[in-house]
Amino acid sequence: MAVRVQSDPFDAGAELNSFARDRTGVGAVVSFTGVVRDTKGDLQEMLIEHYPGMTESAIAKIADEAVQRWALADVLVIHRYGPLKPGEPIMMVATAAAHRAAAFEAADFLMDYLKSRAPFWKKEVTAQGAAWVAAKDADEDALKRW
Amino acid sequence: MAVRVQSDPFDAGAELNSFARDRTGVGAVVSFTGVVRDTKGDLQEMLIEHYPGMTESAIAKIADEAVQRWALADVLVIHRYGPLKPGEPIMMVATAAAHRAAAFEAADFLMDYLKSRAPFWKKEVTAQGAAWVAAKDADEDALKRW
Amino acid sequence: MNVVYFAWVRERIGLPEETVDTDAATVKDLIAELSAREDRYAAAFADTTALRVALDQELSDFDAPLDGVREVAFFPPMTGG
Amino acid sequence: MNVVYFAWVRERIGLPEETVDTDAATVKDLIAELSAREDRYAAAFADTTALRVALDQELSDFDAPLDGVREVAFFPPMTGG
Repeated sequence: MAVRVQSDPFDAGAELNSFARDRTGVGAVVSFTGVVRDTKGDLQEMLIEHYPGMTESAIAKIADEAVQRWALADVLVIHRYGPLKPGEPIMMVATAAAHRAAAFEAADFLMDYLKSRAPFWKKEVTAQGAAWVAAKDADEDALKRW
Repeated sequence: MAVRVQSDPFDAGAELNSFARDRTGVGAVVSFTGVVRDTKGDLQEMLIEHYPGMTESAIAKIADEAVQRWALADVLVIHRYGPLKPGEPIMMVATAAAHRAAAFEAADFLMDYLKSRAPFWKKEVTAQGAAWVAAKDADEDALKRW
Repeated sequence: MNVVYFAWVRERIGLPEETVDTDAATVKDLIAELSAREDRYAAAFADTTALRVALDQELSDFDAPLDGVREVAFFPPMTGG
Repeated sequence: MNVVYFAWVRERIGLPEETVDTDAATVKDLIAELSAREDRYAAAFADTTALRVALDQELSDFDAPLDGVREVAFFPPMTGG
Protein backbone atom coordinates (compact mmCIF):
# COMPACT_ATOMS: atom_id res chain seq x y z
CA MET A 1 0.00 0.00 0.00
CA ALA A 2 1.38 3.40 -0.96
CA VAL A 3 0.05 6.85 -0.08
CA ARG A 4 1.72 9.96 -1.49
CA VAL A 5 0.77 13.57 -0.83
CA GLN A 6 2.81 15.91 -2.98
CA SER A 7 2.85 19.26 -4.76
CA ASP A 8 4.81 17.88 -7.74
CA PRO A 9 2.94 16.69 -10.82
CA PHE A 10 2.81 12.94 -11.42
CA ASP A 11 2.53 10.82 -14.54
CA ALA A 12 -0.67 8.78 -14.19
CA GLY A 13 0.30 6.32 -16.94
CA ALA A 14 3.75 5.68 -15.51
CA GLU A 15 2.22 5.26 -12.03
CA LEU A 16 -0.34 2.79 -13.40
CA ASN A 17 2.35 0.73 -15.11
CA SER A 18 4.62 0.66 -12.10
CA PHE A 19 1.66 -0.23 -9.84
CA ALA A 20 0.51 -3.08 -12.11
CA ARG A 21 3.95 -4.50 -12.88
CA ASP A 22 5.22 -7.89 -11.66
CA ARG A 23 2.21 -9.03 -9.74
CA THR A 24 1.14 -12.64 -9.43
CA GLY A 25 -2.46 -13.52 -8.70
CA VAL A 26 -3.78 -10.19 -9.95
CA GLY A 27 -6.39 -10.25 -12.72
CA ALA A 28 -7.81 -6.73 -12.39
CA VAL A 29 -6.32 -3.27 -12.01
CA VAL A 30 -8.59 -0.23 -11.73
CA SER A 31 -7.37 3.35 -11.77
CA PHE A 32 -9.14 6.62 -11.17
CA THR A 33 -7.53 9.92 -12.15
CA GLY A 34 -9.06 13.19 -11.00
CA VAL A 35 -8.38 16.06 -13.38
CA VAL A 36 -8.68 19.84 -12.85
CA ARG A 37 -11.90 20.56 -14.71
CA ASP A 38 -12.54 23.92 -16.28
CA THR A 39 -16.32 23.96 -15.96
CA LYS A 40 -17.00 27.37 -17.49
CA GLY A 41 -13.91 27.84 -19.65
CA ASP A 42 -12.53 30.61 -17.44
CA LEU A 43 -10.42 28.74 -14.89
CA GLN A 44 -6.90 30.10 -14.52
CA GLU A 45 -5.73 27.98 -11.65
CA MET A 46 -6.93 25.63 -8.96
CA LEU A 47 -5.34 25.95 -5.53
CA ILE A 48 -5.43 22.92 -3.29
CA GLU A 49 -4.89 23.42 0.41
CA HIS A 50 -4.44 20.52 2.79
CA TYR A 51 -3.73 19.69 6.44
CA PRO A 52 -0.21 18.26 6.55
CA GLY A 53 -0.01 15.30 8.89
CA MET A 54 -3.74 14.69 9.06
CA THR A 55 -3.90 14.27 5.27
CA GLU A 56 -1.53 11.31 5.25
CA SER A 57 -3.14 9.61 8.27
CA ALA A 58 -6.69 10.18 6.99
CA ILE A 59 -5.83 8.67 3.58
CA ALA A 60 -4.00 5.73 5.18
CA LYS A 61 -7.05 5.05 7.34
CA ILE A 62 -9.35 5.06 4.29
CA ALA A 63 -6.97 2.77 2.38
CA ASP A 64 -6.76 0.39 5.38
CA GLU A 65 -10.53 0.23 5.49
CA ALA A 66 -10.61 -0.68 1.77
CA VAL A 67 -8.01 -3.42 2.31
CA GLN A 68 -10.12 -4.86 5.13
CA ARG A 69 -13.35 -4.79 3.15
CA TRP A 70 -12.15 -6.16 -0.19
CA ALA A 71 -9.68 -8.84 -1.26
CA LEU A 72 -7.05 -6.48 -2.65
CA ALA A 73 -3.48 -7.20 -3.65
CA ASP A 74 -2.54 -3.53 -3.36
CA VAL A 75 -3.74 0.07 -3.19
CA LEU A 76 -2.12 3.28 -4.43
CA VAL A 77 -3.26 6.81 -3.57
CA ILE A 78 -1.55 9.97 -4.85
CA HIS A 79 -2.98 13.41 -4.09
CA ARG A 80 -1.46 16.76 -4.99
CA TYR A 81 -1.71 20.11 -3.26
CA GLY A 82 -0.68 23.62 -4.27
CA PRO A 83 -1.46 25.45 -7.53
CA LEU A 84 -2.70 23.35 -10.48
CA LYS A 85 -3.58 24.20 -14.05
CA PRO A 86 -6.76 23.10 -15.91
CA GLY A 87 -6.29 19.60 -17.33
CA GLU A 88 -3.60 18.62 -14.82
CA PRO A 89 -4.15 15.47 -12.75
CA ILE A 90 -5.10 16.32 -9.15
CA MET A 91 -5.03 12.84 -7.74
CA MET A 92 -5.07 9.18 -8.55
CA VAL A 93 -6.27 5.97 -6.96
CA ALA A 94 -5.37 2.48 -8.14
CA THR A 95 -6.47 -0.92 -6.89
CA ALA A 96 -5.20 -4.40 -7.82
CA ALA A 97 -7.18 -7.56 -7.11
CA ALA A 98 -7.72 -11.11 -8.32
CA HIS A 99 -11.24 -10.21 -9.47
CA ARG A 100 -12.74 -7.16 -11.12
CA ALA A 101 -15.62 -6.57 -8.69
CA ALA A 102 -13.23 -6.03 -5.75
CA ALA A 103 -10.97 -3.74 -7.77
CA PHE A 104 -13.89 -1.61 -9.00
CA GLU A 105 -15.74 -1.38 -5.70
CA ALA A 106 -12.64 -0.57 -3.68
CA ALA A 107 -11.57 2.20 -6.09
CA ASP A 108 -15.09 3.66 -6.03
CA PHE A 109 -15.14 3.48 -2.21
CA LEU A 110 -11.70 5.10 -1.93
CA MET A 111 -12.81 8.00 -4.13
CA ASP A 112 -16.01 8.59 -2.17
CA TYR A 113 -14.11 8.69 1.10
CA LEU A 114 -11.15 10.72 -0.16
CA LYS A 115 -13.60 13.28 -1.52
CA SER A 116 -15.30 13.93 1.83
CA ARG A 117 -12.95 12.63 4.51
CA ALA A 118 -9.42 13.61 3.45
CA PRO A 119 -8.56 17.18 4.48
CA PHE A 120 -8.21 18.91 1.12
CA TRP A 121 -9.90 22.12 0.02
CA LYS A 122 -10.11 23.45 -3.52
CA LYS A 123 -10.12 27.09 -4.54
CA GLU A 124 -10.83 28.15 -8.11
CA VAL A 125 -9.11 31.22 -9.51
CA THR A 126 -10.69 33.00 -12.49
CA ALA A 127 -10.42 36.54 -13.90
CA GLN A 128 -13.39 37.35 -11.63
CA GLY A 129 -11.45 36.38 -8.52
CA ALA A 130 -10.96 33.34 -6.33
CA ALA A 131 -13.67 31.19 -4.75
CA TRP A 132 -13.61 28.11 -2.55
CA VAL A 133 -15.32 25.09 -4.06
CA ALA A 134 -18.35 24.17 -1.94
CA ALA A 135 -18.81 20.57 -0.83
CA LYS A 136 -21.77 18.88 -2.50
CA ASP A 137 -24.53 17.14 -0.58
CA ALA A 138 -24.22 14.39 -3.18
CA ASP A 139 -20.63 13.74 -2.07
CA GLU A 140 -21.66 13.30 1.55
CA ASP A 141 -24.62 11.15 0.47
CA ALA A 142 -22.29 8.94 -1.58
CA LEU A 143 -20.73 7.68 1.66
CA LYS A 144 -24.01 6.03 2.62
CA ARG A 145 -23.55 3.54 -0.20
CA TRP A 146 -20.80 1.75 1.70
CA MET B 1 -14.72 6.45 -29.04
CA ALA B 2 -12.02 3.96 -29.98
CA VAL B 3 -12.24 0.16 -30.15
CA ARG B 4 -9.14 -1.89 -30.92
CA VAL B 5 -8.92 -5.67 -31.23
CA GLN B 6 -5.32 -6.77 -31.66
CA SER B 7 -2.83 -9.56 -31.01
CA ASP B 8 0.01 -7.12 -30.24
CA PRO B 9 0.73 -6.18 -26.65
CA PHE B 10 -0.22 -2.67 -25.55
CA ASP B 11 1.14 -0.30 -22.92
CA ALA B 12 -1.73 0.42 -20.51
CA GLY B 13 0.00 3.45 -18.98
CA ALA B 14 0.75 5.02 -22.35
CA GLU B 15 -2.83 4.32 -23.48
CA LEU B 16 -4.21 5.92 -20.31
CA ASN B 17 -2.10 9.04 -20.81
CA SER B 18 -2.97 9.42 -24.45
CA PHE B 19 -6.67 8.85 -23.66
CA ALA B 20 -6.68 11.44 -20.85
CA ARG B 21 -4.60 14.07 -22.62
CA ASP B 22 -5.94 17.44 -23.81
CA ARG B 23 -9.50 17.13 -22.71
CA THR B 24 -11.61 20.03 -21.56
CA GLY B 25 -14.59 19.47 -19.30
CA VAL B 26 -13.28 16.14 -18.04
CA GLY B 27 -12.82 15.73 -14.29
CA ALA B 28 -12.67 11.94 -14.03
CA VAL B 29 -10.86 9.20 -15.93
CA VAL B 30 -11.35 5.56 -14.94
CA SER B 31 -9.34 2.69 -16.38
CA PHE B 32 -9.67 -1.06 -16.01
CA THR B 33 -6.85 -3.37 -17.07
CA GLY B 34 -7.44 -7.10 -17.24
CA VAL B 35 -4.29 -9.13 -16.61
CA VAL B 36 -3.54 -12.81 -17.35
CA ARG B 37 -3.83 -14.32 -13.87
CA ASP B 38 -1.87 -17.38 -12.90
CA THR B 39 -4.33 -18.79 -10.37
CA LYS B 40 -2.43 -21.93 -9.38
CA GLY B 41 1.11 -20.93 -10.26
CA ASP B 42 1.32 -23.36 -13.20
CA LEU B 43 0.05 -21.31 -16.11
CA GLN B 44 2.33 -21.39 -19.15
CA GLU B 45 0.17 -19.48 -21.57
CA MET B 46 -3.31 -18.17 -22.12
CA LEU B 47 -4.74 -18.47 -25.63
CA ILE B 48 -7.49 -16.07 -26.58
CA GLU B 49 -9.70 -16.94 -29.51
CA HIS B 50 -12.18 -14.49 -30.96
CA TYR B 51 -14.70 -14.09 -33.78
CA PRO B 52 -13.21 -11.54 -36.18
CA GLY B 53 -15.84 -9.12 -37.42
CA MET B 54 -18.38 -9.89 -34.72
CA THR B 55 -15.86 -8.94 -32.01
CA GLU B 56 -15.50 -5.38 -33.26
CA SER B 57 -19.21 -4.86 -33.82
CA ALA B 58 -20.18 -6.42 -30.47
CA ILE B 59 -17.74 -4.17 -28.59
CA ALA B 60 -18.85 -1.08 -30.52
CA LYS B 61 -22.46 -1.87 -29.64
CA ILE B 62 -21.59 -2.19 -25.92
CA ALA B 63 -19.60 1.07 -26.03
CA ASP B 64 -22.49 2.85 -27.80
CA GLU B 65 -24.85 1.66 -25.10
CA ALA B 66 -22.52 3.09 -22.41
CA VAL B 67 -22.34 6.44 -24.23
CA GLN B 68 -26.13 6.57 -24.34
CA ARG B 69 -26.58 5.70 -20.67
CA TRP B 70 -23.91 7.92 -19.11
CA ALA B 71 -22.62 11.43 -19.77
CA LEU B 72 -19.23 10.38 -21.13
CA ALA B 73 -16.65 12.47 -22.94
CA ASP B 74 -15.01 9.37 -24.40
CA VAL B 75 -14.59 5.59 -24.21
CA LEU B 76 -11.61 3.40 -25.08
CA VAL B 77 -11.66 -0.39 -25.39
CA ILE B 78 -8.62 -2.50 -26.29
CA HIS B 79 -8.81 -6.32 -26.30
CA ARG B 80 -6.08 -8.71 -27.33
CA TYR B 81 -6.31 -12.18 -28.85
CA GLY B 82 -3.74 -14.90 -29.48
CA PRO B 83 -1.18 -16.33 -27.04
CA LEU B 84 -0.51 -14.34 -23.86
CA LYS B 85 1.88 -14.87 -20.96
CA PRO B 86 0.95 -14.66 -17.24
CA GLY B 87 1.04 -11.05 -16.06
CA GLU B 88 0.45 -9.59 -19.52
CA PRO B 89 -2.47 -7.21 -20.02
CA ILE B 90 -5.36 -8.90 -21.85
CA MET B 91 -7.55 -5.90 -22.28
CA MET B 92 -8.28 -2.41 -21.13
CA VAL B 93 -11.27 -0.13 -20.81
CA ALA B 94 -11.10 3.61 -20.11
CA THR B 95 -13.86 6.17 -19.61
CA ALA B 96 -13.65 9.95 -19.35
CA ALA B 97 -16.43 12.08 -17.89
CA ALA B 98 -17.11 15.35 -16.10
CA HIS B 99 -18.04 13.46 -12.93
CA ARG B 100 -16.65 10.39 -11.22
CA ALA B 101 -19.91 8.45 -10.85
CA ALA B 102 -20.46 8.32 -14.63
CA ALA B 103 -16.85 7.32 -15.30
CA PHE B 104 -16.93 4.52 -12.69
CA GLU B 105 -20.35 3.14 -13.58
CA ALA B 106 -19.69 3.15 -17.32
CA ALA B 107 -16.34 1.35 -16.93
CA ASP B 108 -17.95 -1.23 -14.65
CA PHE B 109 -20.83 -1.69 -17.13
CA LEU B 110 -18.43 -2.04 -20.08
CA MET B 111 -16.47 -4.74 -18.26
CA ASP B 112 -19.58 -6.72 -17.33
CA TYR B 113 -20.80 -6.68 -20.92
CA LEU B 114 -17.44 -7.32 -22.55
CA LYS B 115 -17.01 -10.32 -20.26
CA SER B 116 -20.20 -12.06 -21.38
CA ARG B 117 -21.22 -10.48 -24.68
CA ALA B 118 -18.04 -9.97 -26.69
CA PRO B 119 -17.00 -13.13 -28.58
CA PHE B 120 -13.75 -14.06 -26.85
CA TRP B 121 -12.83 -17.44 -25.39
CA LYS B 122 -9.90 -18.16 -23.09
CA LYS B 123 -7.89 -21.36 -22.97
CA GLU B 124 -5.34 -22.00 -20.25
CA VAL B 125 -2.23 -24.01 -21.07
CA THR B 126 -0.38 -25.71 -18.20
CA ALA B 127 2.05 -28.66 -18.02
CA GLN B 128 -1.07 -30.82 -17.52
CA GLY B 129 -2.52 -29.75 -20.85
CA ALA B 130 -4.89 -27.13 -22.18
CA ALA B 131 -8.40 -26.34 -20.91
CA TRP B 132 -11.05 -23.84 -21.94
CA VAL B 133 -12.02 -21.41 -19.19
CA ALA B 134 -15.67 -21.97 -18.28
CA ALA B 135 -18.03 -18.99 -18.11
CA LYS B 136 -19.14 -18.19 -14.58
CA ASP B 137 -22.79 -17.85 -13.58
CA ALA B 138 -21.67 -14.78 -11.62
CA ASP B 139 -20.58 -13.12 -14.87
CA GLU B 140 -23.98 -13.66 -16.46
CA ASP B 141 -25.69 -12.53 -13.25
CA ALA B 142 -23.60 -9.35 -13.22
CA LEU B 143 -25.49 -8.16 -16.33
CA LYS B 144 -28.69 -7.94 -14.32
CA ARG B 145 -27.24 -5.03 -12.36
CA TRP B 146 -27.64 -2.73 -15.36
CA MET C 1 -24.77 -21.09 -45.70
CA ASN C 2 -21.52 -20.50 -43.88
CA VAL C 3 -21.29 -22.23 -40.48
CA VAL C 4 -18.47 -21.29 -38.11
CA TYR C 5 -17.36 -22.81 -34.81
CA PHE C 6 -15.30 -21.45 -31.95
CA ALA C 7 -13.45 -22.73 -28.87
CA TRP C 8 -14.34 -26.29 -27.82
CA VAL C 9 -17.17 -26.46 -30.37
CA ARG C 10 -14.57 -25.96 -33.08
CA GLU C 11 -12.28 -28.55 -31.50
CA ARG C 12 -15.04 -31.13 -31.06
CA ILE C 13 -16.30 -30.75 -34.61
CA GLY C 14 -12.74 -30.60 -35.90
CA LEU C 15 -13.00 -27.59 -38.19
CA PRO C 16 -13.37 -23.83 -37.85
CA GLU C 17 -15.76 -23.23 -40.71
CA GLU C 18 -17.70 -25.00 -43.43
CA THR C 19 -20.31 -24.37 -46.07
CA VAL C 20 -23.53 -26.25 -45.35
CA ASP C 21 -26.19 -26.79 -47.97
CA THR C 22 -29.40 -26.85 -45.96
CA ASP C 23 -33.11 -26.08 -45.99
CA ALA C 24 -33.28 -25.94 -42.17
CA ALA C 25 -35.93 -23.41 -41.14
CA THR C 26 -34.49 -22.61 -37.70
CA VAL C 27 -31.23 -22.92 -35.77
CA LYS C 28 -32.71 -25.93 -33.95
CA ASP C 29 -33.44 -27.62 -37.27
CA LEU C 30 -29.89 -27.00 -38.44
CA ILE C 31 -28.51 -28.51 -35.20
CA ALA C 32 -30.71 -31.60 -35.67
CA GLU C 33 -29.56 -31.94 -39.26
CA LEU C 34 -25.85 -31.63 -38.40
CA SER C 35 -26.16 -33.92 -35.35
CA ALA C 36 -27.72 -36.64 -37.49
CA ARG C 37 -24.83 -36.37 -39.91
CA GLU C 38 -21.88 -37.49 -37.74
CA ASP C 39 -21.08 -38.31 -34.12
CA ARG C 40 -18.70 -35.38 -33.71
CA TYR C 41 -21.58 -32.97 -34.44
CA ALA C 42 -23.90 -34.87 -32.12
CA ALA C 43 -21.22 -34.61 -29.39
CA ALA C 44 -20.71 -30.88 -29.93
CA PHE C 45 -24.45 -30.13 -29.94
CA ALA C 46 -25.46 -32.59 -27.20
CA ASP C 47 -26.14 -29.89 -24.60
CA THR C 48 -27.45 -26.70 -26.18
CA THR C 49 -27.67 -24.98 -22.79
CA ALA C 50 -23.85 -24.89 -22.96
CA LEU C 51 -23.96 -23.31 -26.43
CA ARG C 52 -24.58 -19.88 -27.89
CA VAL C 53 -25.49 -19.02 -31.45
CA ALA C 54 -24.93 -15.93 -33.56
CA LEU C 55 -26.68 -15.21 -36.86
CA ASP C 56 -24.76 -12.92 -39.18
CA GLN C 57 -22.56 -11.94 -36.24
CA GLU C 58 -25.42 -11.02 -33.90
CA LEU C 59 -26.25 -13.10 -30.81
CA SER C 60 -29.48 -14.97 -31.40
CA ASP C 61 -31.37 -18.01 -30.08
CA PHE C 62 -32.10 -21.56 -31.13
CA ASP C 63 -35.65 -20.86 -32.25
CA ALA C 64 -34.57 -18.10 -34.64
CA PRO C 65 -35.43 -18.57 -38.34
CA LEU C 66 -32.53 -19.01 -40.78
CA ASP C 67 -34.30 -17.32 -43.65
CA GLY C 68 -31.87 -14.94 -45.35
CA VAL C 69 -29.04 -15.72 -42.91
CA ARG C 70 -25.60 -16.04 -44.49
CA GLU C 71 -23.48 -17.01 -41.47
CA VAL C 72 -24.34 -19.12 -38.41
CA ALA C 73 -21.81 -19.33 -35.58
CA PHE C 74 -21.82 -21.82 -32.69
CA PHE C 75 -19.69 -21.33 -29.59
CA PRO C 76 -19.64 -21.73 -25.81
CA PRO C 77 -20.54 -18.83 -23.46
CA MET C 78 -18.01 -16.06 -23.90
CA THR C 79 -15.15 -15.56 -21.49
CA GLY C 80 -13.54 -12.29 -22.51
CA GLY C 81 -12.47 -9.38 -20.36
CA MET D 1 -3.51 24.54 22.85
CA ASN D 2 -2.69 24.84 19.18
CA VAL D 3 -5.63 25.97 17.01
CA VAL D 4 -5.36 25.71 13.23
CA TYR D 5 -7.62 27.00 10.47
CA PHE D 6 -7.99 25.99 6.83
CA ALA D 7 -9.58 27.33 3.65
CA TRP D 8 -12.13 30.15 4.17
CA VAL D 9 -12.02 29.69 7.94
CA ARG D 10 -8.32 30.59 7.81
CA GLU D 11 -9.03 33.53 5.50
CA ARG D 12 -11.88 34.87 7.62
CA ILE D 13 -9.91 34.64 10.86
CA GLY D 14 -6.83 35.94 9.10
CA LEU D 15 -4.26 33.47 10.33
CA PRO D 16 -3.41 29.80 9.76
CA GLU D 17 -2.55 28.86 13.29
CA GLU D 18 -2.34 30.25 16.83
CA THR D 19 -1.75 29.18 20.39
CA VAL D 20 -4.83 29.67 22.55
CA ASP D 21 -4.70 29.65 26.33
CA THR D 22 -8.07 28.27 27.31
CA ASP D 23 -9.98 26.24 29.89
CA ALA D 24 -12.80 25.45 27.45
CA ALA D 25 -14.24 22.04 28.26
CA THR D 26 -15.60 21.24 24.79
CA VAL D 27 -15.17 22.36 21.19
CA LYS D 28 -18.42 24.33 21.52
CA ASP D 29 -17.05 26.16 24.55
CA LEU D 30 -13.87 27.01 22.64
CA ILE D 31 -15.92 28.37 19.74
CA ALA D 32 -17.97 30.53 22.13
CA GLU D 33 -14.80 31.80 23.76
CA LEU D 34 -13.13 32.69 20.44
CA SER D 35 -16.34 34.21 18.99
CA ALA D 36 -16.65 36.51 22.02
CA ARG D 37 -13.08 37.66 21.47
CA GLU D 38 -13.31 39.37 18.07
CA ASP D 39 -15.74 39.85 15.20
CA ARG D 40 -13.61 37.92 12.72
CA TYR D 41 -13.94 34.80 14.90
CA ALA D 42 -17.68 35.37 15.34
CA ALA D 43 -17.98 35.63 11.54
CA ALA D 44 -15.97 32.46 10.92
CA PHE D 45 -17.90 30.45 13.53
CA ALA D 46 -21.36 31.92 12.83
CA ASP D 47 -22.71 28.80 11.14
CA THR D 48 -21.22 25.65 12.65
CA THR D 49 -23.21 23.44 10.25
CA ALA D 50 -20.79 24.74 7.58
CA LEU D 51 -17.79 23.78 9.73
CA ARG D 52 -15.89 20.64 10.60
CA VAL D 53 -13.53 20.11 13.49
CA ALA D 54 -10.58 17.77 14.00
CA LEU D 55 -8.99 17.02 17.37
CA ASP D 56 -5.37 15.95 17.17
CA GLN D 57 -5.85 15.36 13.44
CA GLU D 58 -8.93 13.12 13.80
CA LEU D 59 -12.38 14.26 12.67
CA SER D 60 -14.52 14.94 15.72
CA ASP D 61 -17.66 16.87 16.68
CA PHE D 62 -18.57 20.06 18.49
CA ASP D 63 -19.62 18.33 21.72
CA ALA D 64 -16.28 16.55 22.07
CA PRO D 65 -14.26 17.28 25.25
CA LEU D 66 -10.95 19.08 24.85
CA ASP D 67 -9.33 17.36 27.79
CA GLY D 68 -5.79 16.30 26.77
CA VAL D 69 -6.17 17.63 23.22
CA ARG D 70 -3.11 19.42 21.84
CA GLU D 71 -4.38 20.54 18.44
CA VAL D 72 -7.83 21.70 17.35
CA ALA D 73 -8.48 22.33 13.65
CA PHE D 74 -11.45 24.16 12.12
CA PHE D 75 -12.26 23.97 8.44
CA PRO D 76 -15.13 23.74 5.94
CA PRO D 77 -16.35 20.39 4.56
CA MET D 78 -13.56 18.77 2.57
CA THR D 79 -13.47 18.95 -1.20
CA GLY D 80 -10.62 16.66 -2.21
CA GLY D 81 -10.55 13.99 -4.90
